[in-house]
Amino acid sequence: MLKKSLKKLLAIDKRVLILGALLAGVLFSFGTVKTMAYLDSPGFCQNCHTMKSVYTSFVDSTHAELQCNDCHLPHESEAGKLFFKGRAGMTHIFYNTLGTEDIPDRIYATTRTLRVINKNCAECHKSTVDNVSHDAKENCMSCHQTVPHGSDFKDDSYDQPPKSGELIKNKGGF
Amino acid sequence: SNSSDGASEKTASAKEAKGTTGLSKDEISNEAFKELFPLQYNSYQKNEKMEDTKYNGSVKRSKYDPDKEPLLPVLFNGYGFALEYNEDRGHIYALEDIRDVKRINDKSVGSCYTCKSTAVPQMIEEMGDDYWGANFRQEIWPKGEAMGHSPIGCSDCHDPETMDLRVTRPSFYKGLEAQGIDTSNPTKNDMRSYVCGQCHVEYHFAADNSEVTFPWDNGFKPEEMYEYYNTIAKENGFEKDWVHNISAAPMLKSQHPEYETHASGTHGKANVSCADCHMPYERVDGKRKITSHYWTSPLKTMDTSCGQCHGDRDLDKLKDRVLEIQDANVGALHEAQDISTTAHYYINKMITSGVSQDKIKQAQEFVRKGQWFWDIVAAENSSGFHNPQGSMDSLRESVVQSNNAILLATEELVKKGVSIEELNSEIEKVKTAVQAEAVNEKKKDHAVNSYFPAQQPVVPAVKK
Amino acid sequence: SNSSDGASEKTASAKEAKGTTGLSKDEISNEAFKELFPLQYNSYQKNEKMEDTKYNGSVKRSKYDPDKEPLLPVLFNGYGFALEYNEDRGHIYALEDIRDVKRINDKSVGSCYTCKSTAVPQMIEEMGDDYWGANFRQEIWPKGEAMGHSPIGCSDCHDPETMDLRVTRPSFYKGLEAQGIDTSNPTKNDMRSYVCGQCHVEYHFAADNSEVTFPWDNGFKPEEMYEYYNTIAKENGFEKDWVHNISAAPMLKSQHPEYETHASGTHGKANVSCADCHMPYERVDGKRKITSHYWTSPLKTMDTSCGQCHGDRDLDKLKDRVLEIQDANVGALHEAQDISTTAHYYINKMITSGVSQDKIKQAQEFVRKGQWFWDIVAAENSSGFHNPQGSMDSLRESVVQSNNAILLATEELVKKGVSIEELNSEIEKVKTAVQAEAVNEKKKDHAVNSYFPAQQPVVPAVKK
Ligand code: HEC
Ligand code: HEC
Ligand code: HEC
Ligand code: HEC
Ligand code: HEC
Ligand code: HEC
Ligand code: HEC
Ligand code: HEC
Ligand code: HEC
Ligand code: HEC
Ligand code: HEC
Ligand code: HEC
Ligand code: HEC
Ligand code: HEC
Ligand SMILES: [Ca+2]
Ligand SMILES: [Ca+2]
Repeated sequence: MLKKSLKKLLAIDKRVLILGALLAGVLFSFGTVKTMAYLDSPGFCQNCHTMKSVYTSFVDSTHAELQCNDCHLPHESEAGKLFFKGRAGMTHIFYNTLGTEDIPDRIYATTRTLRVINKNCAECHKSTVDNVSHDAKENCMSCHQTVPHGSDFKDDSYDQPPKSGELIKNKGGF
Repeated sequence: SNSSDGASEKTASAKEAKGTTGLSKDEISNEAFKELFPLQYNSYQKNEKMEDTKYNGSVKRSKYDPDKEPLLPVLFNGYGFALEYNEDRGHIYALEDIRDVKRINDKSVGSCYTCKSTAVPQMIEEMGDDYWGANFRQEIWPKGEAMGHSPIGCSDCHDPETMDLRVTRPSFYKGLEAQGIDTSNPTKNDMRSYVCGQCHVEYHFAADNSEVTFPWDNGFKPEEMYEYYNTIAKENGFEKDWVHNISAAPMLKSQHPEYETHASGTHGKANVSCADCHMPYERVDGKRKITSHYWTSPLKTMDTSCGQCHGDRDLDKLKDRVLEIQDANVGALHEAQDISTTAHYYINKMITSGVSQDKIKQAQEFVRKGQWFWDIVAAENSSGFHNPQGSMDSLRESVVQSNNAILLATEELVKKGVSIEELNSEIEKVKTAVQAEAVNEKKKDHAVNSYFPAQQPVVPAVKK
Repeated sequence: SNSSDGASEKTASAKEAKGTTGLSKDEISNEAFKELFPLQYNSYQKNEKMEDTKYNGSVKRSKYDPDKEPLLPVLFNGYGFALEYNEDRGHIYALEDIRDVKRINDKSVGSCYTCKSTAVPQMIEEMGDDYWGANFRQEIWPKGEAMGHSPIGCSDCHDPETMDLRVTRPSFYKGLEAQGIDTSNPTKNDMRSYVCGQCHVEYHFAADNSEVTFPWDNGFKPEEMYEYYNTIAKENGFEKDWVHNISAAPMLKSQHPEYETHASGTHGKANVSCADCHMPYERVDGKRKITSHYWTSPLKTMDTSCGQCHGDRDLDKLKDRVLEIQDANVGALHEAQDISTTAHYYINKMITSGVSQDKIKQAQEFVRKGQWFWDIVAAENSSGFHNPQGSMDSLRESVVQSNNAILLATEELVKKGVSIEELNSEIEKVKTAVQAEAVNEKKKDHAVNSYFPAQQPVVPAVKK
């Protein structure tokens, strides 16, 4: 149910989405446990076409069992999480509605995101980090380059013969 | 994994529902694709832009320019490449540039047209092997114009009905197969390089019918292709591209071996394809993503070209690294060209001093080889980036071989009482004269004089 | 995120609570660390293992072996490196190997001890600048033994009280500072290379007091260090490491420039540190993780050494790529050494044929330079991997310079009526004789004979 309505929300007219943006805060703060769970999940994030490669590389990674937001949101407190999510959500909705011209070709994790992620890695992998000084580089991903999106932008389909007609289907927009 | 809808709204309309474009399978005009694929078509139009990078880019400048390779009019003396040779630019200019270039003359053959026009596949189909040797100006060009050719266009890489990637130049699969590579089932990743490998490769014209032929039987490395030219090609009657006007050596001209160099290099060995860097995904028209069809220096689009894979690196520093690789390469290239120049003149002096034919022949083989090993790097358009170590290795081998020629010559010349000091100073004089000449096509004339007389009285048919 | 306990069981005990080990700040014995850091200590013990890779590894084999660098007894003729020169092996053998090597003689100085023993920092503290020039066998070695030295041990890289990484050899920061690098606040990533850069670097002994000195004022590249040796070092009185016994040229010996080569190479430029590859995190003792202290070829530990960063690549193919880079490097090295050998003998012939001193000197400068450019690659222990393009560039420059010597010699020799054919065949003979000799330390004796007489009657003090 919710899935469908969200998908619709994302597909409809931009002006409606501004409304959506305003609603977003409400949605987040009143969300039931279930809503929150959904909003943390790969299913939700990958709704967005811009996420294709991060999603596909994620699903066959060692971390496929996790929720996106196990990494992408701070976990110290529920309040912090909601705040961060709210801000990121607003940014997201801005870009996908009014700001489409400004969406960068290559999406990078922001410094803020990287800080958050790094903390989450260290938290889950506390035992590893504790028993060996494991912070030689700026962040975990300087070494763990393929965790969890990094198996470059080309998924397995590139290693197979192309499917006839697929270029017409993908002629613009993915 | 439930994002199947929504997609249809983004793709255009009914035509594609069937998985075909509705275009004729023989469509060769770019404009026919415009309406169906406006995003890619517009992207293609960007190929008109002209903008240089430190060593490459797309301004039509002469390769003889002081900051490029000023000794080329000496090194290609007696051949079309000493007449006019330019930096390459966008695909969109391919027809214009071949029509105008002074390397094309009344004897030029159809083969020259092979990598410039969308009309080629069909012509080959119609004419069979007669296509290759047919006269360029008399027959091929007018025919192409009449067919409505486009410069390197959609149909060169795409099947107009399905838009599937395809290889349209038969020489490519022939070349791969000669090396034992199975071409029956290429992957999507392969195709993203194969479509480029049809044209961005070293080639020669077969002796019997002028067919465009790739020298790949032994492998893609400079030494492997050289071996091919000295064995298989010779057996098939192909000995040389031209006779050098200074050393009288039977020479090879190498040409744009991007595919071969890339395949043996850092990225090729890591399975990166040409399209990954030269056709990055880009966002156009709001939020749609397409494959860029603006083929140019990726240094202009590092964010999309390199950032996908090197997102962890500061792109400015990555660019510095590229320039560092290129600086080393170009510095070494200039040194190799200088030594090669000396070798040609030493042999000229052997000839005019009456050294034995036997010794001259040995020296000529060395100078031919020395030139091959730098030319395969100079003709490659990435200034060493596609294979930093391999290109440097080739430049190293080049100086070894050129020096063999110089050494042999020195021994014989001194025996004949020739002053090496005088010889060296005469070489400096011609080099200065060539570089001082402002008109590009006249530069070559200063490379020979009464001290270094021309060795090639009959100008052979320009084939490349 | 609830795995916080358990951790405390893994870290050792009460001592660390205070953040200190309880060891004396002057502790230099590895064994003192054993109880506190058993995992690292055990890992260190692995350095005893001996196992070869294609081009490197840790079996103590002579570098003169046919598959290594068989011409070295010619190329280092007249110097200790023509007496004995071996593949390096584990840190644990450092003291044993320097004690036994025939390059050490009664005149050897303390400086030789600098990178082999944990006693060094304290000795320098006690003796000041007298340390460097003190007699190795008479003074330094007995003193070190008495102090209870370990071969390259914990205290060389760690502060025994805090276990913080530290640089204990003063030459390193002096060298960086001479290049203008700020050493006041190194990052953790820097330190993971700095601790290695204390020893794995090119050096020479200062003319005045034999102090270990790094030639880095102009930069880390071979040409920048050569420039240093031909200017700054000369001004300070250092001209050469030895006089070559065949060409009588004043030569430089280069030594293990891993740090410099890495810093200018692929990984160094990408901020990868020595420890990332040579000391990867590893799981030991159930599931505890430590930094590996087994310094060896990372080709033996690719999973941990390379896998984290190159997780997207098939590690077998990545290894093939390494070998490909090394094959190209070693092939080119052999060619450069061969040409360098020829150059030495041509100059020997110049001397015995009475060519003018002036020309001989010019040729000697060329042969010195040519040898520097291959030796800086040969002495580097990665067979080209640490910087594929840069090492190949150096080998290229080497043949350019060696050939300059040969050319100059050829001209003069032919003028003197010398038969180049005979000369070349005599060179082949000595090369064969050197390689045919089975006893390593006798090989050098076959490099000179009545045709090529020794040029260095007085054997100078072996300094390296
Ligand atoms: C195990 C932790 C983890 C999980 C789970 C995770 N991510 Fe990430 N994500 C990261 C890291 C780390 C980066 C930064 C990557 C980098 O800089 O190389 C990142 C970056 C990104 C980026 C920025 C693009 C880029 O490549 O830098 C996007 C978008 C993204 N993640 C989306 C997602 C989505 C959608 C999901 C769920 C399907 C997800 N992530 C799950 C750790 C995670
Ligand atoms: C409505 C479509 C959409 C959805 C759904 C979506 N994103 Fe994004 N995301 C975007 C766009 C557009 C950008 C680029 C904007 C930018 O660069 O800041 C982006 C950028 C990012 C970035 C990189 C910028 C940063 O903040 O570091 C991360 C990480 C990311 N998204 C994670 C997620 C996660 C996790 C989810 C699921 C909870 C998610 N996204 C859901 C559209 C979406
Ligand atoms: C919510 C918890 C959680 C977070 C956050 C998390 N991980 Fe993990 N990680 C796991 C689990 C669970 C596994 C699987 C363990 C197993 O299979 O043994 C794992 C496995 C790994 C492994 C070993 C397998 C491999 O892929 O090499 C690495 C390395 C790793 N994680 C790194 C990271 C890094 C880096 C981050 C941050 C970008 C991170 N993790 C974030 C839970 C997490
Ligand atoms: C300097 C490189 C480097 C950095 C930085 C780094 N790691 Fe690792 N990590 C490694 C290596 C190497 C291994 C493989 C060890 C093995 O397989 O035994 C590893 C293994 C792991 C594993 C595998 C599970 C295990 O315990 O064996 C986890 C989890 C992990 N790292 C988490 C992290 C986290 C979290 C960070 C950031 C705080 C991080 N790493 C930073 C190099 C690094
Ligand atoms: C990893 C990225 C990468 C890959 C893969 C790659 N190239 Fe390049 N290419 C470059 C860079 C960088 C340059 C140098 C551009 C410059 O100097 O401005 C370049 C230059 C060129 C040029 C000259 C461009 C100009 O400005 O004149 C051509 C042509 C070219 N490449 C063709 C190819 C072909 C064909 C392939 C595949 C066989 C290929 N490249 C693979 C990055 C790449
Ligand atoms: C030199 C080769 C070449 C030429 C010429 C060329 N294309 Fe492409 N095209 C490609 C490659 C490579 C792809 C990426 C295919 C893949 O990844 O499977 C592509 C992809 C496409 C796609 C699929 C959607 C996308 O953006 O990825 C369309 C549509 C397309 N091209 C249309 C055109 C049109 C229209 C023209 C003429 C104006 C054209 N192409 C000319 C090589 C070419
Ligand atoms: C049908 C032949 C053909 C095919 C196929 C082809 N090229 Fe080209 N390419 C050329 C020619 C010819 C030129 C030079 C045009 C000129 O200078 O007039 C060129 C020029 C270029 C340039 C130089 C542009 C500049 O700015 O200097 C790049 C980059 C390039 N091609 C990349 C590619 C890539 C990548 C592919 C495959 C996706 C490809 N080409 C496929 C024939 C081809
Ligand atoms: C599809 C992925 C991909 C793309 C796109 C890509 N690279 Fe790479 N690059 C690699 C891989 C893979 C390697 C080899 C090392 C490795 O496995 O990480 C590499 C290596 C390199 C190196 C190291 C070579 C050296 O000698 O220092 C440089 C520099 C580099 N790339 C620059 C670039 C630049 C510049 C671009 C864009 C023009 C680019 N790359 C585009 C994947 C890519
Ligand atoms: C196998 C494909 C192929 C054949 C055959 C071929 N070319 Fe090209 N041509 C290219 C490619 C690729 C480029 C762009 C790369 C470059 O210029 O190095 C190019 C560039 C050019 C250019 C623009 C740059 C310059 O060199 O001034 C001209 C003009 C040209 N070709 C003329 C010719 C002529 C004349 C012949 C016949 C003798 C010929 N070509 C045969 C592939 C080919
Ligand atoms: C990216 C990985 C990497 C980095 C970083 C690196 N090395 Fe290496 N190193 C190698 C490889 C691979 C070899 C070749 C081993 C072989 O041939 O068996 C090697 C070889 C060596 C050897 C010879 C080993 C033997 O088997 O004899 C030494 C000594 C060495 N490196 C020291 C260093 C030092 C010091 C640094 C930093 C200044 C460094 N390395 C940085 C990968 C690396
Ligand atoms: C040649 C340099 C060197 C020597 C010798 C050395 N270490 Fe280390 N050690 C390191 C480096 C580098 C690290 C990683 C530190 C970092 O990443 O900040 C390290 C880390 C450690 C750590 C921290 C925990 C871990 O595993 O990362 C301990 C404990 C340690 N070493 C003990 C020893 C002991 C005990 C010895 C003697 C047996 C020793 N070390 C000898 C360089 C050295
Ligand atoms: C105090 C001097 C010193 C320091 C510090 C030092 N090394 Fe060494 N290293 C040596 C010496 C001496 C040898 C050769 C020992 C022998 O052959 O007897 C050696 C040998 C090696 C070898 C060759 C082992 C083999 O199997 O052939 C490697 C690899 C190596 N070191 C890497 C490193 C790395 C990485 C560091 C820093 C983390 C480092 N070293 C720090 C002096 C040092
Ligand atoms: C801490 C990260 C890290 C480690 C560890 C590492 N690499 Fe790399 N490697 C890189 C980076 C970064 C590059 C440069 C290209 C890029 O940015 O991806 C690179 C480039 C390369 C290349 C491309 C150079 C070429 O000319 O083909 C090869 C090969 C390579 N690495 C092999 C190895 C091997 C083998 C090891 C282990 C012995 C290793 N690497 C360890 C990060 C690393
Ligand atoms: C600046 C540090 C440094 C100085 C000073 C130094 N060495 Fe070394 N030594 C090393 C390193 C690093 C290695 C391992 C790498 C190699 O062998 O190339 C090594 C290896 C050795 C080896 C084992 C391999 C071989 O060459 O047979 C011997 C023996 C040796 N050194 C003797 C000496 C002598 C004798 C002197 C003085 C003339 C000396 N060392 C001065 C750093 C140094
Ligand atoms: Ca160009
Ligand atoms: Ca070794």
